[in-house]
Amino acid sequence: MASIPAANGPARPRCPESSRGLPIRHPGDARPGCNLYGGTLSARNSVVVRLAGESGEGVISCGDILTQAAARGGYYTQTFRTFPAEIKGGPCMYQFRLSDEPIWSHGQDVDLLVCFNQEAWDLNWDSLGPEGVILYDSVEVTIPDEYLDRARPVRMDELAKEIGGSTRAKNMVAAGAITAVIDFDTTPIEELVLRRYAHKEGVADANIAALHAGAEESADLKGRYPLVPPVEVEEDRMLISGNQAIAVGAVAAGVNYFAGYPITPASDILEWLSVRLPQVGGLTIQCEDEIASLASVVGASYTGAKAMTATSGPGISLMNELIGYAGTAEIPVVIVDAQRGGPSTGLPTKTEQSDLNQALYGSHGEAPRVVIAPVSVEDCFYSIVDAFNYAEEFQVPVLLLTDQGLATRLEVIHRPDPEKLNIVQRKTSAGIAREDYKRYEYTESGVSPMGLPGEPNGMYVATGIEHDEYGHPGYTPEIHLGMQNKRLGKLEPIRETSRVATHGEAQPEDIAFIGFGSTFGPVREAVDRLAEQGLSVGAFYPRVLGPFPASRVEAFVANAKRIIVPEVNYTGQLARLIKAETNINELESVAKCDGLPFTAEAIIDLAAQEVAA
Amino acid sequence: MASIPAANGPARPRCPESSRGLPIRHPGDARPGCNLYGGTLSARNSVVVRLAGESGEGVISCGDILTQAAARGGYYTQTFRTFPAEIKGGPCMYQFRLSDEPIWSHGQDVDLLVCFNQEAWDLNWDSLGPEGVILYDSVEVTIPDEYLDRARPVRMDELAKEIGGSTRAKNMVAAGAITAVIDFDTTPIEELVLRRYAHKEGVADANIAALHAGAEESADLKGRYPLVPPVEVEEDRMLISGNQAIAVGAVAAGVNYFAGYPITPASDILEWLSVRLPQVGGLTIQCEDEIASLASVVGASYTGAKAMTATSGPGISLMNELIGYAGTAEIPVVIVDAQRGGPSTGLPTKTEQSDLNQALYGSHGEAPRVVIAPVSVEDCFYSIVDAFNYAEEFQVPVLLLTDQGLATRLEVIHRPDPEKLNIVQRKTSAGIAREDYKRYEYTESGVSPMGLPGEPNGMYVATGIEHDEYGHPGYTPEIHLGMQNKRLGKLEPIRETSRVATHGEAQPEDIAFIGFGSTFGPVREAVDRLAEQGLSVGAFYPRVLGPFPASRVEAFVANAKRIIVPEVNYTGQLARLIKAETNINELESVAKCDGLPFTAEAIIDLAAQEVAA
Amino acid sequence: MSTRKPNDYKSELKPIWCPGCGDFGVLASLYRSMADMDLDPAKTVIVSGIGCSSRLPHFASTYGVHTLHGRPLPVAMGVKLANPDLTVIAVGGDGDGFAIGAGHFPHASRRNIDVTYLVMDNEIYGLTKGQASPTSLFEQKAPSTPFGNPEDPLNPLALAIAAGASFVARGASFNTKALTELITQAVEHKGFSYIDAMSPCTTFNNTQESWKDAVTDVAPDHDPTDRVKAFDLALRGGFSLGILYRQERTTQTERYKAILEQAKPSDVNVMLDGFNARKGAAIGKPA
Amino acid sequence: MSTRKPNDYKSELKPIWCPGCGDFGVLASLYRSMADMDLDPAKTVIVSGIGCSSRLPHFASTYGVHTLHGRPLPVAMGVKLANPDLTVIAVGGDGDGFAIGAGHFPHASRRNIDVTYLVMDNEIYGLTKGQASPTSLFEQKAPSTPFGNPEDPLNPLALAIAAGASFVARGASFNTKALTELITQAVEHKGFSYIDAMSPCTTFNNTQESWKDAVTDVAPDHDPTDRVKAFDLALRGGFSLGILYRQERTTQTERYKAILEQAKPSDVNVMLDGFNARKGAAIGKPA
Ligand SMILES: Cc1ncc(C[n+]2csc(CCOP(=O)(O)OP(=O)(O)O)c2C)c(N)n1
Ligand SMILES: Cc1ncc(C[n+]2csc(CCOP(=O)(O)OP(=O)(O)O)c2C)c(N)n1
Ligand code: SF4
Ligand code: SF4
Ligand SMILES: [Mg+2]
Ligand SMILES: [Mg+2]
Repeated sequence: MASIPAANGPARPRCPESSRGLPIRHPGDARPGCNLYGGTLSARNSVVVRLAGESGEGVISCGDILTQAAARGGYYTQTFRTFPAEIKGGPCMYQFRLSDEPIWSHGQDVDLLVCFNQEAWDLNWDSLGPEGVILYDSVEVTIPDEYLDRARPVRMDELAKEIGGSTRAKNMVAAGAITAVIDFDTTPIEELVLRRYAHKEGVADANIAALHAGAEESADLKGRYPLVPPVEVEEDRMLISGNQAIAVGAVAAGVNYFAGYPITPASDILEWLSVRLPQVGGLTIQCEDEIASLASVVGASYTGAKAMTATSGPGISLMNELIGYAGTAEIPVVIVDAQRGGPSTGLPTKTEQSDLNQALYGSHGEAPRVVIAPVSVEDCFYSIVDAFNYAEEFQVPVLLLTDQGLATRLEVIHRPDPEKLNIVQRKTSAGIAREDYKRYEYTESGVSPMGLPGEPNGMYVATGIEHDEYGHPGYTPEIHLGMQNKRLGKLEPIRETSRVATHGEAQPEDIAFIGFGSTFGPVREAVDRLAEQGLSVGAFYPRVLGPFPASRVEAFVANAKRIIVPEVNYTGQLARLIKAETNINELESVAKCDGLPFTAEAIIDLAAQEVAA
Repeated sequence: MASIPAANGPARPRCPESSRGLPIRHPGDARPGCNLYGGTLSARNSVVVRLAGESGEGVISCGDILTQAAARGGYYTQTFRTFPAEIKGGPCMYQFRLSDEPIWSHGQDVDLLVCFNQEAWDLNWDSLGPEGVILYDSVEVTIPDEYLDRARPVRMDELAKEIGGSTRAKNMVAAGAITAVIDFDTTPIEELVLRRYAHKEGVADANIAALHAGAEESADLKGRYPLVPPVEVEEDRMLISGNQAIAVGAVAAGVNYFAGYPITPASDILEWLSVRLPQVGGLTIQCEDEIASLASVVGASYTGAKAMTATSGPGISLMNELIGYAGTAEIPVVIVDAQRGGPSTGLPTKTEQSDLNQALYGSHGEAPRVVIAPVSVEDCFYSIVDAFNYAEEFQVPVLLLTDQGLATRLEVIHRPDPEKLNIVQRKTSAGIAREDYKRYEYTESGVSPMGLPGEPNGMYVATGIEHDEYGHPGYTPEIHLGMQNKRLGKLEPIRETSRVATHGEAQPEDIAFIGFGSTFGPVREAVDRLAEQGLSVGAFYPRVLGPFPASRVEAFVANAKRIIVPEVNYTGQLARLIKAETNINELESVAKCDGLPFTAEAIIDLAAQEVAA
Repeated sequence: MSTRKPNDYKSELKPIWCPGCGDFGVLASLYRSMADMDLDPAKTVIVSGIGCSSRLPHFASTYGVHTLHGRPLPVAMGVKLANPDLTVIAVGGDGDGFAIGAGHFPHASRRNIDVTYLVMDNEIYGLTKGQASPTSLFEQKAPSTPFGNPEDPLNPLALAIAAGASFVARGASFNTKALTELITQAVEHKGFSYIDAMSPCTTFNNTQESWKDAVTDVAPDHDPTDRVKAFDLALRGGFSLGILYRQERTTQTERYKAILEQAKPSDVNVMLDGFNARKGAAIGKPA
Repeated sequence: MSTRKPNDYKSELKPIWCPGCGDFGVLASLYRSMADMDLDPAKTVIVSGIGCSSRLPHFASTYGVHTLHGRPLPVAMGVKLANPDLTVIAVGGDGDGFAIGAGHFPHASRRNIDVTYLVMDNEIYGLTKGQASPTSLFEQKAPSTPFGNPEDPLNPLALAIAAGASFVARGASFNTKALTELITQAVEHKGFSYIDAMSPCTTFNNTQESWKDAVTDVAPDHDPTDRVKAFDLALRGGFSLGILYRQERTTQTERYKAILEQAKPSDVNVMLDGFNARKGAAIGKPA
């Protein structure tokens, strides 16, 4: 019996309901309560704050500034944001979790919910944790009676207007109110505000006044939800998003050329590199579309440049033909896919891991490529370095898969040391005599030295037509089989040598989690908590999905009673890949298709209940 | 242990050699001989003729005319051609097999090899069967001594020049020589020549003179290789290629709109329909590229037209984004992929089955589609009808995969009866009240009535953005999961109801063959011959690969000792698909990557020797 | 006389554009023009790509196709060819039409497809938050051109004239009366009509005031049938509003109709008979 | 003085074109022009798409990139931007450049990429056996236009002028001396130079004789710096050989060089420091 229950969904479409593993709650469901006004809770080492409002109300910048201030104050942070695909209007949400210790996910049960408007309450009330409390705009929001003992109205609109003449600074009033509740020093926030509005006189002052007014407003709640203060705060901490880690990592890897076309949620990389790349002598160019972007990257790489592009699903769909070309002509290129909800235009600002199949199998025929999925923001940095290294070493296109959640979330990480990176350079024709040079020579490794323009002995014609060792067109069975052996065979060593993220038992006996990409954080947390319950649990995250490390996955699950494969998509793509590539036949595929990342709690729930077929 | 040995090729690239299952022979290898001059062989009911020469020498048209004459004379035929990707020059080959009984493959051992030039001999001598004989140009070709007793020089060049003043009619001299050897009446050839050159006075005469001269030239060999004459010849036989069967089948299915961009080997469909579609009130248009082609097909279908396009791999790579759009907006489209050797520009005139993965998984996100692979020329006709039916019934893109071999080969089939076809029409909004109409309504079947412009109550906006039942943009978890359930769930019934081609035992005990597409012919022949050897053998060819008929495949192999999955590609795509989708874990993947179709003999060889891992 | 009112063309969805966005003015002009022409909503199809402007079909109560980024024109062509009775209006942004969609524009023009193409040109990518577009100014600073845009802008009107569009005009969102009139003329024109509608993005490229100052009307003595003069006018600085070029030429729809008339009627049975093995199909390409 | 001979640029592969194909003449002109300019083969990159004409790089002993159908221009741009020391020549067919590649041509033109683009225009799809191309004549019969081509041809020269190409010329394969000279001028021109090389397909669209009769030279008094006049000339019937338009304008290469000079040098360590959590990165978009 096949054992991928989520496979292609149920036999008949059903009415929408929440995704597997995430219970649906309805207003009025009884919930374990707590009292906002009844004495102080004990200090905790992690707090989850969620801000919710309308796009345009400053929810995102409020979250960003609090996160930055927290990082500045020495906390570890994880954030998660969701906003509409439109420029103005529509619900938007920013969740951040702070802790004095490293944390791996943004948390499920919200401790402090801040509602800018009524819709914010309606959409987010059910995220409240058992001890969760609420701040809400005194004018815009009405809270049901049963929640009143843990809710506090804040005159966000009112105070903002009083201070600045408009509701602009509403978000700063909210920020102030929050700092009081979690007992958080406002100084770093003030510094950030001053820096941000350095050029706009008056604006900074108004914002700081709003901040103080907000803090005043909930001064009586001060320390109601205290956070353990951070103890040891290393100097090397950075606050950075996944997209930024990729961009700066690319610079560390030596990128010379970036071409791209704007698309959510990948545009950050284009924009950041358009400022930075010229500073290190490289070029960033915005092209007329994704096809031209990758085409020009191919051209740049042909000359020896380290070249890359970044896009999201729709862009990858357009790039397929050129991915096959780069693979066939053996030209190194790096392509970042910041996945978003699909299919088609889909959900541009929601997260999903649904481009794995396309990354592995897109492009007609059988074109070589390496597919990498970093598991955290920090890993984004190291993975883009890997991506360039694989591209250059194997002369192959490399796809790096992140997702909207990972690409845009801010995380506190430790500063990587660029000096310690191993940077691979391409094998070139330099030093080979003209008469001995064959661009596509059959070699032991399958990799042949690449002629670079300027080098007199390396002249050749790169081509996507089947060709012999010289690059001359040829269609005989011998040439075709020989070249497919070369192009696909050269990647084989990667199966055994690729980096893997693991946590917990190396060969767990109870539960073996296999996943890819951004689900690693919550799974990692879940593994620790399940282990505390006495279970033998482990997680195995291949960073390289193609070529797939089949035998290492097989070894990992050798003793496991259960194999759980969580992923944020509909059809269970990784689960199918595992079945196709390994001897594993029985596994539990947990495919969640709601545009939201997993939480550690949801993973723990999975462990508690066997997934029904 | 994983059991797909061909998977991703060997761990290290190796020097080119012939593909698995096709023995390499070297000149000088001892071969069982026969003597062309030593008495008549007994009449056979199948003969395999191979013509070989240089592109431009008329090899293809010689093959076509002989095939047509044979079909006219009442024989069943199968052909296979290979030619260079260039317009002029390069080796080209035409093989045809004739029989008085239905045949399923083009044959492996050549009975009569006709060499137009020296290279033709050098490239093709090793295809000769044990009793094979040779005709060769008396000037251009030298045959090794050990073959002389079964080879006959023919003054092709010389006679052609004598008759027409140039070597133009060389191929007709060859045709004449062939007719003598296989004891074939020249009348139907003459009729065809007359028809072809009806408008060009003199040319027909010269060709017929050349034909007679050729026949004269080998008159002494008359009947040396006699074919059993056909007995019962039904009136309803047609001679047709895969591309043509698709084109005329599309007309039978009611196609109104075709848009395409030329590409080998799919252009025939565009060209044929550009003549024929206007004759039934439809339109054919050549667009600026494949993206525009599919886009305009989407537009046409939006209005209610039955609309299609046809391309090959590179075109599909470009169409991926629109395939996802059509799936998401639920607009029926039919896309033919006449596969050729890949990846990239690859081998435009060679055959391969390497676009299966891209057909199943191309396009980002998880976009619904149906993937069909017809198993024969006749089946091309019925499969394109299925394709339209699925598209219209389920409002989904349908991909029809053929390959160069199937698309271009000529086969004698029985005339389909268009009256007997079941033609499905789209469910529309006609008769639904405006206030009740929701374009993307959740229904029991998952299919919702489609508003067609002109219908006042059906107005809606088709969109690839995630949307609610009305088609209004919406990104909540409920909407996304609900719509993915709808779009993917509606296709589930197809798993159980799709047509399957089978042959031999329904649940074989010795060998179970699973394959797709054009390998069915040789496998079918092999099954018969293996069954004659006393083995319990069967073949199961799902015509619909996606959604995959998993449980039916599982039932088929339930008792089988061996499962063999032959396919013409490198990575064993179908084998992996079977593993991913079913509970089958042990199978023998036989992936052959040489640009050539399987022969029945190669399949039988496979059965004889277990494939080593 | 028109029986429909502009409001009759409003859908139940409210535009999600930023306050002040030029696209409101374009939409209002379109509503009014449709009412003026009394277009049957059920026989009108608005086709768009992706972008802020491309959301427009959702706000109109007609048939609509919200396609992919850059693809409105070939989709619109398919709609019109398959059902020539429909009025087909393609809309979108400058990025949609002239960056990713640049390959389709010349072909729509030369084919003279019977479609009106209304581009809301804000010289920026609105939806993706303000990057430079193909019509952004040289040296313009934007998130992906922090050193100033190194590229000269395309001139869509000049391009349209060169590619063979048979109606080329410029309008402005802040001049709805004239724009309404232009849209009406464009829709009533036989063949491919292109309107460049200046439509400021108040959030990322607020050109509203400077554009209001810069526009002038096409001189009354301009001869719109002179292709070279139209080209000249398109190249000149300043923004001349009105019809730059107009040509009478058979449309794609008419040409395909002629093909249908030319084709000898047949049916699938006749076609199948063409492959009959006994009768022998033609050599090379049977039937 | 040149030290290299045309034959020095020949590769070991013999062209696979049909006897009489115009592409032979274009290739010969290119060999000769390269020799005239004494181009260093190791610093010359010929980039092509797919088609009969696009096979050209294989026959030249320089660096070459035989790309995909329609993509030579963006690939060529990447080559040139990444290594401005190289001489980059893009070549291809009319289908390659103006059907599937039509979206890249206007952008190469407006960006003034420092590349010469030599299109072997045979007004047909050669490699796929004779279908109509975007430059095929109206009513031309071809395998996919059995009722005659219903589309008006594109005028690549007019399009190039409208899109901002800074060098636009026409040559002919049967006039190798003049074509050689044009190629040399185009390569020596700073910025994007487009040459429409009339190159008959003797197998599927044998226009050789009629073209030979039709060509004339650009009138000596034509002012190639006048864009409107150039456009006018491009539109006129007949085939005028020579330079229609030429403009001095900063090239893409120069503009990107200016950006590099403008940018404040930095390194990855400084960039990483910008994210330091204690120092607090800028709001919204840290660093
Ligand atoms: C294939 C693809 N690439 C990129 C995007 C992202 N994208 C959406 S709209 C847009 C540009 C919008 O600019 P424009 O067309 O001028 O419309 P505006 O928003 O300015 O009205 C881009 C790049 C996409 N949706 N699809
Ligand atoms: C994506 C894609 N679509 C279609 C083709 C098939 N194809 C190859 S060359 C060609 C057109 C050739 O015409 P042109 O560019 O004018 O070159 P010519 O052969 O006339 O020199 C086409 C359609 C392809 N190789 N790739
Ligand atoms: S971002 Fe600009 S174009 Fe988009 S809605 Fe806002 S103002 Fe209009
Ligand atoms: S088909 Fe035409 S373009 Fe191609 S090589 Fe032959 S003559 Fe030249
Ligand atoms: Mg815009
Ligand atoms: Mg051509």
